[in-house]
Amino acid sequence: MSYVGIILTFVLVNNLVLTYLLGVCPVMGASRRIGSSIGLGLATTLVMATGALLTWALRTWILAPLGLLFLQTLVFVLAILALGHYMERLVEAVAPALHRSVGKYLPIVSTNCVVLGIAFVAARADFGPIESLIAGFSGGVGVLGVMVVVAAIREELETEAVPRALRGMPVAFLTTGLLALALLAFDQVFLQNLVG
Amino acid sequence: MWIVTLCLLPGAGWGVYLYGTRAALVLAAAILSAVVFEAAAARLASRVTLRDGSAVLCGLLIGMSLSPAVPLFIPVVASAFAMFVVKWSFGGLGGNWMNPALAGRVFVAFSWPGAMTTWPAPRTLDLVDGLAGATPLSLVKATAPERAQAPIAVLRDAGYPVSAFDTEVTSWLNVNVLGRAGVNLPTGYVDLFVGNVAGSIGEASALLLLAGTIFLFARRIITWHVPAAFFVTFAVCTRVFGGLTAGLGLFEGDVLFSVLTGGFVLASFYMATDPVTSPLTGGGMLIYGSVAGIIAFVLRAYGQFPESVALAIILVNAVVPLIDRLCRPRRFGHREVRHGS
Amino acid sequence: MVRDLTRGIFRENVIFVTLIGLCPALAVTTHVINAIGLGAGVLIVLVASNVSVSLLGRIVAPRIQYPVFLGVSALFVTIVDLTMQAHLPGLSERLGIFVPLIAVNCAVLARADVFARQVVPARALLDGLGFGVGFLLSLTLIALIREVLGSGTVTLVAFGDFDGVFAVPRMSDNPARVMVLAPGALLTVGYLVALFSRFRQGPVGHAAGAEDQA
Amino acid sequence: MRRLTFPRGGIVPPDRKHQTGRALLWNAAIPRTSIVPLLQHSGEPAIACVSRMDRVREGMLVGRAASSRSANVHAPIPGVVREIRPVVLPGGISCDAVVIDMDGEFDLLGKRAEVRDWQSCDRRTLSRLIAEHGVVDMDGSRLPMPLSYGRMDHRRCDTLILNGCESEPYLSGDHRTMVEQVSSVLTGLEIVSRVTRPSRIVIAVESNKPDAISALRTAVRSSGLESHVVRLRVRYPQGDERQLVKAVTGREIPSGGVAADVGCMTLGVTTARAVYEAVVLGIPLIERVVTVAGRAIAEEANVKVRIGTPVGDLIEECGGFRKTPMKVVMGGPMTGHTVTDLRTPITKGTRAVLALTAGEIRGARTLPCIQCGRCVTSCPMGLDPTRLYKLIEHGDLRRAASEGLQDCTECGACGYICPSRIPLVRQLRQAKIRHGDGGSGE
Repeated sequence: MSYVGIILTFVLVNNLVLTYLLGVCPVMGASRRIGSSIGLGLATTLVMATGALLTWALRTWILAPLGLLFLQTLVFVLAILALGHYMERLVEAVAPALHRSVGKYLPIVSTNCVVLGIAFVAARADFGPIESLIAGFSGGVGVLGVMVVVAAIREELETEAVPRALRGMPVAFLTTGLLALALLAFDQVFLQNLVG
Repeated sequence: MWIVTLCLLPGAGWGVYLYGTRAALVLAAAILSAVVFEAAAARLASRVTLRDGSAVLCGLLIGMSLSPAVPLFIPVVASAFAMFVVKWSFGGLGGNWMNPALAGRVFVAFSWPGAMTTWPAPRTLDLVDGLAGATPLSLVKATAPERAQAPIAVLRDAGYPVSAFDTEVTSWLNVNVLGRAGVNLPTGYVDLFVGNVAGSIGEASALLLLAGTIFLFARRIITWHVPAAFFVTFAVCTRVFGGLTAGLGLFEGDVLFSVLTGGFVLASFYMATDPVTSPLTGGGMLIYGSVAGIIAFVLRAYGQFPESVALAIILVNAVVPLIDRLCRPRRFGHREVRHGS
Repeated sequence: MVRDLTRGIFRENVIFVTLIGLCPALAVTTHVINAIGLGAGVLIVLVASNVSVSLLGRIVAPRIQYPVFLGVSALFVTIVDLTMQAHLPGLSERLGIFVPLIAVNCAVLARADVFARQVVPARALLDGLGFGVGFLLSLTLIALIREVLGSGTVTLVAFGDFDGVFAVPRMSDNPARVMVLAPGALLTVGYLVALFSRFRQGPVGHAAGAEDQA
Repeated sequence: MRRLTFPRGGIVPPDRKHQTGRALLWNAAIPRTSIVPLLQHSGEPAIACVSRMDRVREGMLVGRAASSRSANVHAPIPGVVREIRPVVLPGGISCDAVVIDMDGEFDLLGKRAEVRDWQSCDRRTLSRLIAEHGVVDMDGSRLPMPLSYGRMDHRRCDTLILNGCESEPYLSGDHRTMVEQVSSVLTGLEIVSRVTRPSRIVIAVESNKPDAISALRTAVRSSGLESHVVRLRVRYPQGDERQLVKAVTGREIPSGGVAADVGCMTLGVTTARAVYEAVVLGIPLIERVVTVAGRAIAEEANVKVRIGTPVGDLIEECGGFRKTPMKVVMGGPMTGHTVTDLRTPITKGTRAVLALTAGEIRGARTLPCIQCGRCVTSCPMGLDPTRLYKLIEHGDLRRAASEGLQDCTECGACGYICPSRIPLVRQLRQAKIRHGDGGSGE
């Protein structure tokens, strides 16, 4: 698949949140305010891109040569946890301002299924290093986009006469659901027609 | 809302003329069920809302955007989805962020793609039988790009009939109006414009739909921003890139064909302009219309579904809160726009 | 002790009440059998990790507890995953990446972190069982709704000549396909959450804090 | 030439001024009873300096200014103080009022007033005279005059604007005053300019009052006052200080600030005339021009009326009701307040009394907001009224305040334009008061 194809796949066609239904929890949890959703989304993107690259490296250079691919899950989980942890420290040391807005979310997202999910997806598709990086990054952008859009809608909904039982989480699900409905427009056929 | 409904009636009436009682049945099912579901939902929310006319309008729009051949449960499900899920789950009129009629239509389109793309033959103006089984747009989309033909030529080759009315009007136009500008219009467009073609119940006649909009503009129910932006970006994209998918070069797209088919007029004037789901300010509306135009083009050119305009609009509906935020007017006496809190 | 067992099934149901561990609940519930398969997987991992965490809780220094718990759950997930691949290759294929993803399922981690590490193994076991069963039942409910509406069928285990698919009369003629697609999942869960909160008469969405851990 | 106006928002409602805008001003009969509130402006009430059964003369001081935020109040009619009782004024402000029953002789009415040679007075004297005669800003801020221009003291006033916009529908009192009493208005303007010493004087009139414009131009030329008359495009709310300053000078009064912050001062037409009477003729502020209009009024007119006249008496004066009014409004249709008690007195700030029929009031049935955005487009302050309204309904005043609640000038454009007839202004006005800063954020 071409790089453009990968980007389109993970931002639109197979948006991790709206198609694979990964990372629904952070979308629901963080999407009350646009500000926090941007921070969390950027942190997710960062961890996803570097995490996909890191897991590719672990797979190709360590697990495969040693014949330990069956330990993939365990290794990936711990590697990404560590990645999030050390990346937060790095950000805190290098750019404290960035830490307040984005960095503090890094450890939280590092155990998120969307981050691990993209690593597995990339592993199953046998992506190379650049492809993994791009997949991770565009997957993160897709998640970020959904978070921000849902947050903006939810902020408006706060003042609407949403039925009592549906207030809060249920209406967030419905919002995301309708968004997923609209995004069905971008399907595999579309991808094939556009990038072959 | 009642006025919008009124403005749509000529177009809907034309659909009933083309397809007979079957079309009337679909329209009735859609409107009736929309009203019933609205009443039920409003009762649950203990509000009375039927008088604002939004339920009737929503039902009418759903009915108009369906093929007359659909089984009758489809308009009912579409109305139910529109009313309960899209509208009342978000607090009723004004609370919904997605256009209920379009969302209802999209829901059934993805659920029953087969039934939604079955087209009966219309009874055309001079009783030439239309071609059953395809709308002009779906016919053109089905042809392979290697044929490298303009859409109207594809229609001719497929044996899509041209009415005598079209032939006469086109030749009159060519002699008296367009000929002086050195343009020669091929036959076929006039049929598309007046609605001598197959299609969903309400999309056939661009002429009648446009006539209705005069009243909408006169009463200031809609403003020019959304339709204009929608049209301009869609037309420009079509002109520049539209030829590519048909195997033609850049700048060889057929704008006229594109805007006269696929429910473009219905969607851009009556659906995209829905005040609830479009931005608040003129600037916002321009952004909204432009983005919708681009997405509509991309989906029409590369997507699976020829009726891309509906999808484009509900996609852009989702970013309207962001557009509103972006286009918030500068507050008087403040130096800069303050983005939220 | 009994409350340890029952709590997870209804009152603190992970899916509908605390709203964690949602992703698999949404993604795999296109067929009832998938839901049961994943639900069983989670049940096993949850019980195993709860017991282990309860045992380890006292030994491991608090500072590294979280990574250790994560490792433990990933270990059990690996075992479940490999077993499934060996004995139920069809199901394993359909569940795809969602089996390994149990490792970071917030439900598993949350129980370990919030409950299991502070109590004796027996209570941790019951708790794991309760929450696992609650998870399994919730997934099955979601899948039942979605499959009936979206495919008009109920898919269970295949044995012998029977392919395990029951067709629901009338529904299977014109099922609403969207319900088995992603939007259907989100809408179904949305309304079920509302329904649950209505029955419980409690506030919805207090799980915000927990979700940030997600 | 492009007519000046303010840059964004605003509406052009039908003006309904034709009837009263052409008719001559006339004097209302003196009321038998006058109810004189001690607070007729924004600020603090005056302290009563008469007591029950005291005999007062016309123009005698009955309430003494308590502070610089307060203004003197005079007896509009001669007579006996019947009582001092609390009254509720339109807008819900309550204060004490001196009730005077007419009796005795008129000292001012019909007598030839002695003309003071104001040209020889210095600033301080002029300022003192204005304050003593109880002049308040009768059009805009409603603050006592000295305070109104006192803000200029430490800053350089470079532009003094005579506000002849009168952009609100129905109102035409300023219009008639400018036409019929142009020289007193200009003299009043000149006196104020003597006090504030601006570097230029602008007379701003909307272009729908050509007769006023030509009268002013002629008078300016003959009086030699250094000023020029500009025509503004007809647009509401141009008479609002913020919009007027923006239209004339292009400067924007900062949020929470006043005209003085950008070196401007605006002066209403009625106020200018009151300044003239106070300084030149020595007559305290005891009467003003009020537009009496609305379809329910038998004879629409502009009337010079004594302060303290009950609204009911004034309506009787104009032939009473022709039809049953749906509501009676004191002030303009956009910014005024509905009154239920016809004994409510005219005060220094009452620009109009409107008796509106059902046909003149837009339907009361409120529909759900359909997010059409017209209120956003019409708001001259760049606010999002529908969002503020919803935040207030939702109980989130803090958020509403952060989105500009206190910047609202209550001009009423949003409520006027709303197709769902949502009572936006009423809600915002109440929320502003509840939010604590009180009033219009001045």
